[in-house]
Amino acid sequence: STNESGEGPSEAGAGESGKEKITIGVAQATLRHQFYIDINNGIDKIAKENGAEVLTNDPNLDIGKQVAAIEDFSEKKVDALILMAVDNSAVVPAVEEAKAKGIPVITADAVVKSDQVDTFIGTENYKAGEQLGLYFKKTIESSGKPAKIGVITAPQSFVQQERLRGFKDALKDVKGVTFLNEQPGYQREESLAIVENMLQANSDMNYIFATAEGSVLGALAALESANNQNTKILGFDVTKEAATGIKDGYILGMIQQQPELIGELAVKAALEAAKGETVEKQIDVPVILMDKNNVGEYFKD
Amino acid sequence: MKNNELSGQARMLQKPNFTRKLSAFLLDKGSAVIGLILLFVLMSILSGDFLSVDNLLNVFRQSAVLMIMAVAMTFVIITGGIDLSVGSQIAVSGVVVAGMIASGVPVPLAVLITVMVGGIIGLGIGSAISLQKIPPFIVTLAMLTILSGVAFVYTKGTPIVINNPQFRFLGRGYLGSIPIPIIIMVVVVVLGHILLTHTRFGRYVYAIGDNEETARLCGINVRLVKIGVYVLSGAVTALAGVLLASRLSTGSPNSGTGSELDAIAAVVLGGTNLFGGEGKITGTIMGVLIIAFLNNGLNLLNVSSYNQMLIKGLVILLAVWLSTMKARKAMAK
Amino acid sequence: MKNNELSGQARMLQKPNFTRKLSAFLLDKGSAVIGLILLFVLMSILSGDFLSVDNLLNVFRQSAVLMIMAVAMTFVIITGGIDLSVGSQIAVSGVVVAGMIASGVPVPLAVLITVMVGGIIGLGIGSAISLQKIPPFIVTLAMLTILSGVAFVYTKGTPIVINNPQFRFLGRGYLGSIPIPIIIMVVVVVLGHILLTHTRFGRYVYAIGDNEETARLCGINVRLVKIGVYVLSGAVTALAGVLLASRLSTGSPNSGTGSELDAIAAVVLGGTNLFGGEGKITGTIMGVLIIAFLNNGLNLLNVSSYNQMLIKGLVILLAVWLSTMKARKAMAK
Amino acid sequence: MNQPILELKNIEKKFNGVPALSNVSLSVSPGSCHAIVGENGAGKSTLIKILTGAYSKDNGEIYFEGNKVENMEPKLSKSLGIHCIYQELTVANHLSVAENIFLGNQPRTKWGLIDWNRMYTEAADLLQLLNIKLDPKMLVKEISIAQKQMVEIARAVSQQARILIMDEPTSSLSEREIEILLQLITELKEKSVSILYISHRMEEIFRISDTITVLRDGQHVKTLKTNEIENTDRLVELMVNRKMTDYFNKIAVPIGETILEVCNLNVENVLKNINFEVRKGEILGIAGLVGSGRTEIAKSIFGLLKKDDGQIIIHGIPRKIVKPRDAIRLGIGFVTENRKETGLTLKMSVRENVTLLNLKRFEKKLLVNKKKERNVVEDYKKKLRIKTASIEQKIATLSGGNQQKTILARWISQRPQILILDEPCRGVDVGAKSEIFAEISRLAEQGVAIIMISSEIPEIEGMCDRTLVMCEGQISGTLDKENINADNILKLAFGGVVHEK
Ligand SMILES: Nc1ncnc2c1ncn2[C@@H]1O[C@H](COP(=O)(O)OP(=O)(O)OP(=O)(O)O)[C@@H](O)[C@H]1O
Ligand SMILES: Nc1ncnc2c1ncn2[C@@H]1O[C@H](COP(=O)(O)OP(=O)(O)OP(=O)(O)O)[C@@H](O)[C@H]1O
Ligand SMILES: O[C@H]1[C@H](O)[C@@H](O)OC[C@H]1O
Ligand SMILES: [Mg+2]
Ligand SMILES: [Mg+2]
Repeated sequence: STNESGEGPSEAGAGESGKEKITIGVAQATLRHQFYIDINNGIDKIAKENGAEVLTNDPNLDIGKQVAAIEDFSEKKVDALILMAVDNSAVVPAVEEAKAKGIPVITADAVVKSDQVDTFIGTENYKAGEQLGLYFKKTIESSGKPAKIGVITAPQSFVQQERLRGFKDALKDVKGVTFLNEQPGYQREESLAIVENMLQANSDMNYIFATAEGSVLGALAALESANNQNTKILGFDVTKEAATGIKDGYILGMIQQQPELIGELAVKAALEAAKGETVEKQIDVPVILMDKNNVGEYFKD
Repeated sequence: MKNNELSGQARMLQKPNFTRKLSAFLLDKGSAVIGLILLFVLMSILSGDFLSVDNLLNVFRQSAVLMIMAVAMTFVIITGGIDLSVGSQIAVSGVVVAGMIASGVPVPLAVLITVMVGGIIGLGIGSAISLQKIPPFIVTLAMLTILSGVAFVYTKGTPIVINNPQFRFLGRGYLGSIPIPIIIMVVVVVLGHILLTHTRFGRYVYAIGDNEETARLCGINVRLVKIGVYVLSGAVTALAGVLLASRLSTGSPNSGTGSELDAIAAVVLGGTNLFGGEGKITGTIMGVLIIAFLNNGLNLLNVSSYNQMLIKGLVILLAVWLSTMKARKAMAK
Repeated sequence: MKNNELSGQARMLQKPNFTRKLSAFLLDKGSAVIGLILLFVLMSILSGDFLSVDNLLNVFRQSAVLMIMAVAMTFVIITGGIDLSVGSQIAVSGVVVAGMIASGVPVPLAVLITVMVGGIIGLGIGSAISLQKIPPFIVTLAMLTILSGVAFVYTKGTPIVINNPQFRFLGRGYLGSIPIPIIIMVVVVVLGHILLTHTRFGRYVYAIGDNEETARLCGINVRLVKIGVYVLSGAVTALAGVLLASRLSTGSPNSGTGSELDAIAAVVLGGTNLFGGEGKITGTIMGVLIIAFLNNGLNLLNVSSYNQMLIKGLVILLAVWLSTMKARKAMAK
Repeated sequence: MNQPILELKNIEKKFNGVPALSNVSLSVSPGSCHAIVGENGAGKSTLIKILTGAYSKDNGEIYFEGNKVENMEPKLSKSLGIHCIYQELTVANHLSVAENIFLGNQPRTKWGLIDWNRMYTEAADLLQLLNIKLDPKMLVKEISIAQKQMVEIARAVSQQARILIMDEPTSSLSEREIEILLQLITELKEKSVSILYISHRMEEIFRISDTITVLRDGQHVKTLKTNEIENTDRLVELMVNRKMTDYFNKIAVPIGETILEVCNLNVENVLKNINFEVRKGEILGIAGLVGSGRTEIAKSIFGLLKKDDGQIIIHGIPRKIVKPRDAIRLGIGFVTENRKETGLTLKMSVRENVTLLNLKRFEKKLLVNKKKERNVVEDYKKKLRIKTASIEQKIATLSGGNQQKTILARWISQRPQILILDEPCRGVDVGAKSEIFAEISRLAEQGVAIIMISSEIPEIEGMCDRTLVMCEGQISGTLDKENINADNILKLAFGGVVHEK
C-alpha cells in the first residue's frame, strides 16, 4: 500500500507493510520501578487514543542495553523515539545516530546533553530538590532544633544527584543543619538496612532525605518497624505506600513528579515530531509538594 | 635442621589441647572465622556504637534473610551446583504471599502455600539439572529471568502492600526482646546444620559433590538427592522471601534482586568449595556475618558510599587471605 | 535385537561423510549451534526486519563488546577460574581512557595505556589467585567492588564525556560498510581461537583446568600460566571497555555494570565447562550471538518487557536443552 | 553343580558404534571364585560394569538366582547383594575413611541421625580385621592410593555381599596386603559368597579361582576349570593369542658411570638417611611394603616433597630441585603411581596426554605443529600397542591398562636421562607388560638410568640390576642381581637382615 501522509522527516521509515500507523520506539530506563511504569501507562494511554504503535524496551538500567535498544529502533526505522536515559551522556552518540537517520528524539525524565534532541519533558530536578529544601527550611526554623540529616540516594543517578544538590543548596545557610555522608540505597531492602544502621550510630538523626521511590520506602519500613516517630523522612516519588507514610506521620513532605503526565506529553510531542512539526525544546512538568495537608487529595484510601 | 627445630617447638606448643583446638579452629580453612573476629574487634574499636546489644540484635535481624538463603545455597553448592535464581525466588515468594494475604488467605496458610510453591519451583529447577543434565548455571540463570518475569507479570510491576499485623509480626515482632527473624534464622541454621552433618541425606550431598559417579556406584540415588536439594533450597528460600516481605510489609517484584550474588558470596567466604564436596554451615554463618558486620560497621562509621566500595572489597580480600593462610602453609610444605 | 537393527541403520546413515560431520557439529555438546540456528530461523520468520544486512551488521556491532569480554572469559573459565570483576574493569578502562583523552593524550597512546592498565589489574587478580591461592570467585568479587569504587572515586560519579572524533571512530566508524567494532571483534576472536588451540600456552590453559597437579608434574609453570591468563583477560577486557566508551562517547563509572554475568553466561551457553578443562572460542561465539539475536529479535518483535523476561529464559533453556541432547543420550548408555 | 547364582547371557555393548563386548556369556556358581582374564581393553571392566548396572547394555540378559533382571542399576544390584570394587577407585576424597567405608549405608541412631561413634568404631574394627593401620577419621584425600584401595576392600567386606566383584584389586597393593586380601577371599568363599575376580597377576588367578573365563577383543574365548589349565603360559596364550616365552626381555647392558646420587636424604617422619646412586644403563629397583617410603623417595627427587636435608647429585653436580620443572630440565622423568590423580588430564585426548610434557619440541613459529605431534603419538601408539579407536579419543574412554601405556609413552618420548617409574605396570596385561619391559630395557640400553619402584617381586627379579629394599622410611638393604629373590626382599622389607652370597 502507498504512503499518503509521507511528508515528514520519516521518509526513511516507509516500510512496505501498511505504514499509515505511526510507530514510536520507547527506550525505557527500567520497567521495574513504579515511577517508570507510570510513565509507560501515560505513554500507552495517549498512543492508543491516537492509534500509534509503541515498541517498548526495558534495559533494566543497563546503559549498554539501552544503547542497543536505541540502535534496534533506528534499524527498525521507527517514526519517533522516546528516551528515558539511563546515563544522560552515554546515550548521546546513539541518539545522534538515530537523529541522522531522521528519527526525532523525545527525551523524558533525564535531560540528555545534546542539541540534537528535539525536546525534554520532565521535572526540573534541581529546582524540585530546592523546593523541598525550602519547605523543610521552614519546618526547622520554626522548630528551632538542630537537624541531623541522613541521605539515602543512588550515586549513579544524575537526576537524583541534582535533587540532592538542590536540596542541600536550599539549606546552605541554615544554622544547625548537618548532613551525614550519603549512603547508597536505591533498592528498598538496601535502604531499610542502611537506615537501621544509621539509627544505631546516630540516635540524634532526626531527618532522612531519600532521593527516590525505593530509598523512601526502605526508610519508611525501618521507621515503622522501630515505631520511630522522632525521625522524619523527606523524599521524592510518592507511591500509595508513601502516601500512607505521610498520613501516618513518618514522612514529613515529598515531591511528587507527574510520571503519567510526563508519558502523555512525551507521546504527544512524539506524534507532532513524527508529522514533521517542531516541538518546544523543553516542556516542564510541574511537581507537587505533598504533605499531611494535601496528600488526601491525591491518594484516597 | 632448622625445620626440625621449629617443628620441635611447635610440638611443645601443641601440648595444651585446648589451645591447639582453638588455633585449629581459628585457622581452619573451612571458615573465615579469623577474618570475622578481626573485623569485629576492629569495628568495636573504631565505632563506639558497634558493640552494643541493640546493635548486635540489629545486625542479626538484618542478616536473617541472607542467612536463610545462604544456608539453602550451601546445600546447593556442596552438590557442585549453583542457584542464580534465588533472588528472583525471593521476589516470587514475596508477591505470592502478599497476594494471598491481600485476598484474605489466613497468614499461616499463606506462608505454608508460599513455601510449597518455593519447593515446586525447586522441583522444576532440580529436574532440569538432575534429569535433563542441563548445567545448573544455565538452568538457574534462565530461571532468574523467568521467575523475575513471573513476579512482574503477576503484579504488573506494582508492589503489593500488606497491612496484616499478624504477617508483619513475622518480620518485625519480638519474642521477649529477641526479634522474630532471629529466632527463625536460628532454627533454620540449626536444622540445616543437623541435616547436613547428621543425616544420610546430608552426607549424600557431600558425596555427590565430591564425586558423582562414586556416589552412583555406591548405590546412592543421585538424581533424587539432587532434586531434593533444589526442592529444599526452593522451600527455604521462599521462607526467606516471606520474611523479607514481612520486614518490608510489601511483596515487591523488585525485592531480592541481586541477592543471589550475596548468598553465593557468603557461602564461598565461609570456605565452601564452589566446585562441590566441601563446606559447612558454620562457615556460611561466618560468611554472612562478615558481610553483615561490614555493612553495618561502615554505616555506623559514616563512610561515604564510594569509599565503602573500596573498603568492602579490601576487607573481604583480607579476611579470606587470612583464612587461607593455613592452606597456603600446607601447600608450601 | 531392535537395537541391532537400529545401529545397522545408523551405520547406513553414516555413510555420507559430510552429513555425518554436519550432524556431529550440530549436536556437538561443545556448542549451542543448533539453538542458535533455530533461533535465527524463527526470528527471520517472525520479524520482517530481522533478516537484513543492515540489521545483522547492527547486531554484530552491538555484540562486539560482549564478544570480546567473552573471549577473555573463555580463557579464564577453561583454567577453572572465574572473573566477576570484568564489568567493573569495563568501567575503569572507560573512565581511564576518557580521562586521558580529556586531558589531551593522543588517542592511540591513551588506548595503549588503558589496555596496559587492564593488564596490570589482571596481574593483581592473577597473583592473588595463583600465588596467594585465594579462590577466584572471592578475589574477583572483591575486585568487582573495589574497581567500581575506583571508577566512582576517580570521576566523583560524573561521567567523562569524550568528543574526540578520532576516538569516536573506534566505536562508531566504518571501514567501507563494515563497522569498526566488528573488525576489532573479529580480530580478537581469531587471535583468541589461535592462541587457545594452536599454541603451547593455550594447551596449558586446558591442562591446568583439567588437572592442575598433572600439569605441574609435566613441568608446566602453572602459576605463571594462570597469571598470564588473567593478565590477558584484563588487557582484552580493557580493550572492550575502550570500545564501549567510544560507542558511548563517554567514560562512565556505571558502564559495564552487570555485564560479568552476560559474559559468563555467553561462555557457558557456548558449552564451556564451568569447572574448567573444556571449552571453545567457537562455542563462545554461539553463546554471544544467541544472547544478541535474542535481545535484538525481541526488541524488533515488540514483545512487552515482562514477557521478554519469560521468553528469554525459556529460549535459553531450550537452546541448551537441545545442545545437551547428545550428552544426555551418551549418559543413557 | 547347583544352580548358578548369576548368569549373563549374550551381552553386547558398543561405545560410539565400536563394539566393546559382543555376545559374551558368563555364569557364576555360589561360593565359587570365577576369574576373568584378558588383555587390556578386552572388555573385562565393561562386562562387570554392565553386571552391576554402572553401564547399560545394548543387548543381552542378566539373571540373578534364575530371575531375569531388567534395568540393572548400581542401587538395584547392591540391594541384590552384588557388591563391586571397581578398577578406578570410587572414593569421595573429602570424606573420612570411615564414611567412605559406609558410604550409602551409614549406621544410624534410633532418631534416624547418623551414629558417628558407631561408624568410627565399626570402621576401626574393619580396618583392624584387614590389618591396616589407618585412622578412620582421616580424610581420604590424605591417604595413599594403596590405602584407598584397602578402604574400598573394607567397604566391600562390610556389606554382607552375596556376590563380590573385584576389578584388579591388587594392582596397587604390595605383597602384605595382597596376602590379606587373598586370605579374605578364601574365607568369604567358605561363607558361600561368590567372587568375580579380575587381575593381570596370574599367580593370584591360579591360587584362588575355581573357574576362569578368557575374554579377547570383547569376545568370549573360553571358560575353563582352573585345575584343567596346565600352566600360566597356556592361559596367557589364550589371552593374547600367541605364544609367550620370555616376559621380561631384559637385555644385559654394560653399566656405565654414576648419573644420579642421592645423599643423606631426610624427610621428617617419612624418610631417614637415604643414600644410593644409579648408573648409566642400570635399572635400580626399589622394593618394600606399602607405606615404607618408596614413593616418597621418588617424590623428593622430583621436587614434589620438601626435603629436610640431603642432596641430589647429577653427573657429579649437586642440584637444587624444588619443583618438577627443575627435575624435568635436568632430564628426570617420573611416572607416578596414581595415574588418575597425577597422571592424566582426563578431558583431553590421547594425543594431548602424550605430548603435554614436552610440547615445546612440536613448536614451530610459536604455533604447535599438530601434524608432527600426531606422527609421534601414532608411533608410540603402535610401539606400545595402545588400544584406542583413534589418538583423538578422550583418554577417559580408554581401558585402565591403555591409559597407563599412554602415560608411559609421555615420559618415554621425553627421552630422559633418569627415569623413575612408580609401579609402571599397574593394571597392564601380561602381553603388554612384556612390551613395556622391552621398552624399558631398550631405554637402559640407550644409557638411561632407571629407578623402578614395584610391589611385584617377579618384576624386580626379572628387570633390576640391583634393588634397594625399604622398611619404615629407611633402606634396610641393597641386593645385587644374584641376590634378588622373594625371600631376601621380604626379609628386608620386614626389617630383617640378609646374608649375601
Ligand atoms: N566410556 C567409554 N567410552 C568409550 N569407549 C570405552 C568406554 N569405556 C570403555 N571403552 C572401550 O571399551 C573397551 C573395553 O574396555 P574395558 O575397560 O572393559 O577393558 P578391560 O578389559 O577392563 O581392560 P584393562 O585390563 O586395561 O582394564 C576398550 O577398548 C575401551 O577403550
Ligand atoms: N606412619 C604413617 N602414618 C600415616 N601415614 C603414613 C605413614 N606412613 C606412610 N604414610 C602415608 O602412606 C602413604 C604411602 O607411603 P609411600 O607412598 O611412601 O609408600 P610406598 O612405599 O610408596 O608404598 P605404595 O606406593 O605401595 O603406597 C604416604 O602418602 C604416606 O603419607
Ligand atoms: O525521576 C526518576 C529518577 O530518574 C530515577 O532515578 O528514580 C525514579 C524517579 O525518581
Ligand atoms: Mg579394566
Ligand atoms: Mg608408592
